[in-house]
Amino acid sequence: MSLLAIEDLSVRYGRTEALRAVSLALDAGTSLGLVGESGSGKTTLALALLGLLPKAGRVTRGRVLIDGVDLLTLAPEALRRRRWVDLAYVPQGAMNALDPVSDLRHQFEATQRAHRDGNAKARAAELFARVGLDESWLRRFPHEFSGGMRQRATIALAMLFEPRLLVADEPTTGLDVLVQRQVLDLLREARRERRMAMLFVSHDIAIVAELCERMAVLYAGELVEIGATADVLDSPAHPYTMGLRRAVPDIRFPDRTTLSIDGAPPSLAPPPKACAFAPRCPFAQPRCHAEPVSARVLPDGRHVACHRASEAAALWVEAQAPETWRRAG
Amino acid sequence: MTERGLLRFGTPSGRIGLAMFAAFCLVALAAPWLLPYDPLAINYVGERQLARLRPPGGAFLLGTNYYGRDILSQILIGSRVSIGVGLLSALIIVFIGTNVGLVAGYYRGRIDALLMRLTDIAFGIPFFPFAVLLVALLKPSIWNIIITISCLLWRSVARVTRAQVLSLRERAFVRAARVAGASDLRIMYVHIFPNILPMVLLYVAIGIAYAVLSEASLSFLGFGDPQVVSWGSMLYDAYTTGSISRAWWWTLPPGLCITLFVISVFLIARDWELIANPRLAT
Amino acid sequence: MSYSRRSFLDAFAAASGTAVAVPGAVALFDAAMSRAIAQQAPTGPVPPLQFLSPNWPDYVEISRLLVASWSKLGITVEARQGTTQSVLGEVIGEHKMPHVVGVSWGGAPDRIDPDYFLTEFFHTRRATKGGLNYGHYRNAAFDEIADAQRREMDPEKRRALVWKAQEMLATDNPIIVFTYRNSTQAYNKARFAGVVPTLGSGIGMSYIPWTYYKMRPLTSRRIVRIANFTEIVTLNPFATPEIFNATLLRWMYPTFVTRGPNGEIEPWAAEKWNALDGQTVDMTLRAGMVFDDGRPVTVEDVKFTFDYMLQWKFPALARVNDVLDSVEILSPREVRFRLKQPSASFVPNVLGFCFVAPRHIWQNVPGSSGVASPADWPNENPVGYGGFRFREWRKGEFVRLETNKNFFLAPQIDGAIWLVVPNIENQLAMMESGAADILGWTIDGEQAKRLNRHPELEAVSVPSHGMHEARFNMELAPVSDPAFRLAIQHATDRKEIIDVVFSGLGIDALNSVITPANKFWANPNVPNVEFSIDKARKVLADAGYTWDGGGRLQYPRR
Amino acid sequence: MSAEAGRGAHRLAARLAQSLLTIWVLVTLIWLMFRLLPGDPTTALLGTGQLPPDAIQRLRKAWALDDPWLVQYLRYLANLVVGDLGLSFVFREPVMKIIAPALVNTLLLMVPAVTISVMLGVVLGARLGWRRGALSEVAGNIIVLVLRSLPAFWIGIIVLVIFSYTLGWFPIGGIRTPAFFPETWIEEIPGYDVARHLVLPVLAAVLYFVADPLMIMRTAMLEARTEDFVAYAQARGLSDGDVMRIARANAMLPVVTYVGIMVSFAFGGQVLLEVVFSWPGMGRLMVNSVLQRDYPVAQAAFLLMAVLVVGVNLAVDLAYARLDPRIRDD
Repeated sequence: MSLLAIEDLSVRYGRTEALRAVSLALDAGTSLGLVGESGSGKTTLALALLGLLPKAGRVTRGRVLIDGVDLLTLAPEALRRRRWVDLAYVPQGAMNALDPVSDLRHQFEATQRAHRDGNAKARAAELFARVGLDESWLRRFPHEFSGGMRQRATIALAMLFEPRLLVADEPTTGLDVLVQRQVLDLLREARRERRMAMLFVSHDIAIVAELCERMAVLYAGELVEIGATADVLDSPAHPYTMGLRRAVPDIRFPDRTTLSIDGAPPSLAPPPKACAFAPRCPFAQPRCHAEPVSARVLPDGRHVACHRASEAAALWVEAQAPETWRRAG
Repeated sequence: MTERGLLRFGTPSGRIGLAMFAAFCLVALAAPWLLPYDPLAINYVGERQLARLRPPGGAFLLGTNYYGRDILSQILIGSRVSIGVGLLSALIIVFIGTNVGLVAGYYRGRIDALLMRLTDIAFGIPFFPFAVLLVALLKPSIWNIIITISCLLWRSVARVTRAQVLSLRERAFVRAARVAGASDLRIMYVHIFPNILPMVLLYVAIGIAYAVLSEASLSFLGFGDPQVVSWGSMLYDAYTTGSISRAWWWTLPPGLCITLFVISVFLIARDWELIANPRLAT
Repeated sequence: MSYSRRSFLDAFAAASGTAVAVPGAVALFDAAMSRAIAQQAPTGPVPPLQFLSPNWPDYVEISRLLVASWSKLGITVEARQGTTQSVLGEVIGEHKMPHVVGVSWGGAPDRIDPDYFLTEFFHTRRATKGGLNYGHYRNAAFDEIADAQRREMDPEKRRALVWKAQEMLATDNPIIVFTYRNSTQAYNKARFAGVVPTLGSGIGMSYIPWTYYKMRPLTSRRIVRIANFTEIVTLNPFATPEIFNATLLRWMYPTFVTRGPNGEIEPWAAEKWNALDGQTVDMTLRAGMVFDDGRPVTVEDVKFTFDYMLQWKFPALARVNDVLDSVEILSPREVRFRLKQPSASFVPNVLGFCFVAPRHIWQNVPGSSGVASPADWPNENPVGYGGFRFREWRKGEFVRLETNKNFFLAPQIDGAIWLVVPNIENQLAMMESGAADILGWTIDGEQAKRLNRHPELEAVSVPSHGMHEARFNMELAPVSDPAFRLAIQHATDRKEIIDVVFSGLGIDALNSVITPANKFWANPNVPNVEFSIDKARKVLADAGYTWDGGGRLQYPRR
Repeated sequence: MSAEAGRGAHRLAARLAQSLLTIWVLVTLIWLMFRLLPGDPTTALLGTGQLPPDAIQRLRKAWALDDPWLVQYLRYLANLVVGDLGLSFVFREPVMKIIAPALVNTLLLMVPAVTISVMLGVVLGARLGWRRGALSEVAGNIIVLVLRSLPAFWIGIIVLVIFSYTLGWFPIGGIRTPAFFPETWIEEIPGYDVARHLVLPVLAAVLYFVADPLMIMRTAMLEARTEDFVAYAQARGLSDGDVMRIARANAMLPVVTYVGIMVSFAFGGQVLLEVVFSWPGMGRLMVNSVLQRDYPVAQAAFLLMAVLVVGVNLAVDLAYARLDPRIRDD
């Protein structure tokens, strides 16, 4: 049984159906990258998983299983006890995630006290060392930390109970490249040492490619493609993934021009009935506009939500040509 | 509750507030024709027996006060002064405050420093003690109360308006207007002012509340105009004749009217606050 | 006058018409009331009558009643109130006065003698700024009689003169006396017995404190708690500007003579006195009186005190400088007072007000105490010789006095505490809850009825010589016309004022400046002015006044 | 001195200078007001009839009321700087001797009242802003609304009538029972009598003061809940109470700044409550001295209130820095 199993998860904000019937699984010790444009629902998925949906958001269907236990139906106290022990979280905006009016040591102690006894100060110092922060910084306040240092602090805090699953929501956004590198190394090292599973949410395919064994692509609240990172990147099966792939410069083909996908994601209030990508898809057929899509399993185990999934390889060749994308829609 | 909806209908509590406020204003306007008795007339029961401190019921719906005057009539006619002073003071407060804020925020530089220094001084003055000083030294009259309230309470409107104008003047539409050759006055009053209107109306409401409370308090201390009946002066009469604890029908109504009227104003103010600061609506 | 919308708007307009311009209590009236000496007879409609009074609750009500009844003569009456300060300042201080000004006077001991109300209120000498004849009633014949009665030592002859003066005032009508409001206090008869009703002081006021000398404690509570409005401002008897402060200090520094319960003069710190002729009075000091520090009270102290007053000319004791020439010691217990001019009121108003100050203390004041005049010396622990001795004074809270058992008339209670309770509501509640035993100020009928409902409390109402009056401005039309003033008298319903404002606890003043309760001096055959609007209108008609179509009063055509 | 401290000191000096300027303008304003308007200290004595006119003139000269205004003003300023507030016209004693006990009484009432109100405001406001949609929120809003709309003196009267006149649990007014002879052991406790007199005025004052801090705290709490660090705290599995306390610590900042403004309004309520409860504080003293045209005392009382308001605002600035580390450094 996999560590994390999300089944048929749907989330609605008022009339907007931000997430529709998303299912994915994550085994212990493995990592899954979650990519998509902003507004694709990737952060909503992470928050729903952690039970941190804002007041306006509601889970309308689906289950989130950790070791087979559905977090959504768990009693608050039971959920609270699992938090940070089973699954920890590195927030996107580390800038104001830390409580501005208390120092780091205090924030460590509060988290330690919430779960079990232990010498929080020593543990904090050890974790700070692991993330390359001097112990003296424990007495300082969040506003005294730089962006990168603050992100490292949150990572250290996430490691407090050696959680089995770490959810990282675009931890490197807003950091300069050098600091990004340090943060990514930290995450990779943390995973390897502790065999910790990781769900890495990002809009940057390059980072996911480097860090995650498997990758899932979200578009307009639907999971369009999920599979091994290598497969998804080398031979994308879903036209949207192809578009993404062509939008990223590839070191192997320096002179290839990057393409952009015309149009914009559809409104999700109410959400489209058929394939959400159809209006922008260069390979769309009448069927795509009419019939809802269900995920098909490819020989290499990938799941693709596309009527023409079987012709993926051919379509990918055609997608290489820039003019294909000009006549789309 | 979307902002547009808010503008047209307001929140349920806002609508209740508006209804109460309208009711009070209507009563105030129609008071002279609603009076069961002459508020200042001494009423008698039977031949020569003074109707002094009679509890509610019978001929006097809300009973009579120490001097045999009908309390319901005094409440009705009193509403004119209390509400009149409230509205008038609030309008003056907001007029001064908004203009000071506009000029200071828009022109900045020396004018801003001068006006803001003036505002700081106004903030340094403890309001009510100063009001007592001014009214006691002048003569007891409603106009002195209005002057006293207005010449101090404009300070908070000025400071908030200035802050908003400072941010608004940097906005694109203001720069566009200036480039289009609009005069300073036009920019201030045609372009900037409408944007701070919700906040200004919020302070009109708060101004009315404070003005009504101040008038009642000053009248209660005996600085009101004795010839004019107001809710505050009714409580002053009750207090100086030592009837507070016995004549509940004389003490409760004026106090309740003041409180209910101020509540209605605060309810309306909350709606304006939501419009001025939508984020609170979550 | 029905409370029509128009009249309210007028009140609103009247109020708004004032203060918006330069602040100034009676500024509006200045314009209208310039004191034109020779005014040619006015014609046309009679202008609105301006009535000014302090914003004391009773006068607010009286003004409302007067506006109602006087308007029935076809005139509009505008009543306006000012703070105590602004009215006293403008009217008494500057003699700036509208048509009519209403003020009330307390029942102080030195106003029982007729000289006070006659001379201070109506003598031409007092028609100058700061004087109490702010109505500017100038009548040489009246001045002559007023001065004569001052000098007349024979009581019978003096009374004839005083009666004559009252008759002149009754015909000239410079003043309307509404009522002599009773002095009413309540006391806890379960705890104390033997209260003494006294003219002007009632049973509880400090003016003439027979109650506090005669009352007997019935329970273990031997210190009486008195709830009073005002508080004292000084413990220095030479500097007491105000009557409550002055009379309370006289509990520690007793005066030479005092007033009995019905106002007759009685010996107090003096055993007896003898007026040889109008200008010399011999007085015998009471034997055995001792200061609180054990030193005997001697004639040397008496002479020292009067010389001290003559030397420093204390404002609060100006009456001594007015009349006293010198003091001479005749024997170890007798002194002789030589007066500048014969004064019938010397005994009641000077010997009834002055006291003995211990020479061994006051002789070195101001001395090194760095105070400009003795009046500024705080006298923090006063050394007196009276029935009560000073214990403690907490400003704004209370003054505590302790009984002096070896005073010749030793009080039976152990002490008295004057509580400062500035609102009537709390005073009544303290009486009902037992926190206070007796009231030190006056209450009115309704409040008395409320306290009488409690079995252990009893309210006693005693006539007083303090009056509620209104003064006419003798130099301002239409009130300068005697006929108009008489009409106003007829249009004043004194009975209603007493019933409504004082709930019956007051004597109808019968238009006399001396209260009928002051039996010896009050002139019984002063013609009373009956309340009748018809009579009032007849008086106006006889004087040539007419009414226009709208019922508005017109001046007589010359 | 490090740059940081230098900058802080400079900012403090500027604030102090501005406060002094404000106070100087107030002093002049009040001084002028008394002179411009009718009546002077001797007026009060006219009515008593004790003082014939010439005696009044002697008094005016003794109190130097006839000196040219400018001389009086400069003399007043000179004395003020030295701390000599002059002699009270009514009590003929140094003003400081009269003001000092009145100030103590005022603070005796105001300090507990303001402290309790702020604490109550923070705790209840936090709870109100935290539990969304609960019935308690609706009730809380109604209570805040009513409390903000009640006139201060009316609260005083109602409290007095209920707890003192009717139930008799507490004394009727004033600050102590004169000649108080403690019988039971409770009454032996020092200050018991004053405490008993203090209960009702403080209760009324808290009812009057608590509304604003409560409302500000609730609004600040509503905003704090949406902050990222609250979600992050929840994510870390902290208990609901711990999370609320974190939000509350951040939401408290606007309430602290409000205390400065609150004190200036507090004096208003204070004047009214002192009159209703016969509390011999500065508020009542000021009203009485204004009525008696006792310039020095009225001016001093008002000046002291203004200085206290300015002082508290300064203290609030400093406290704010200590509470919010972000401010402490700049």
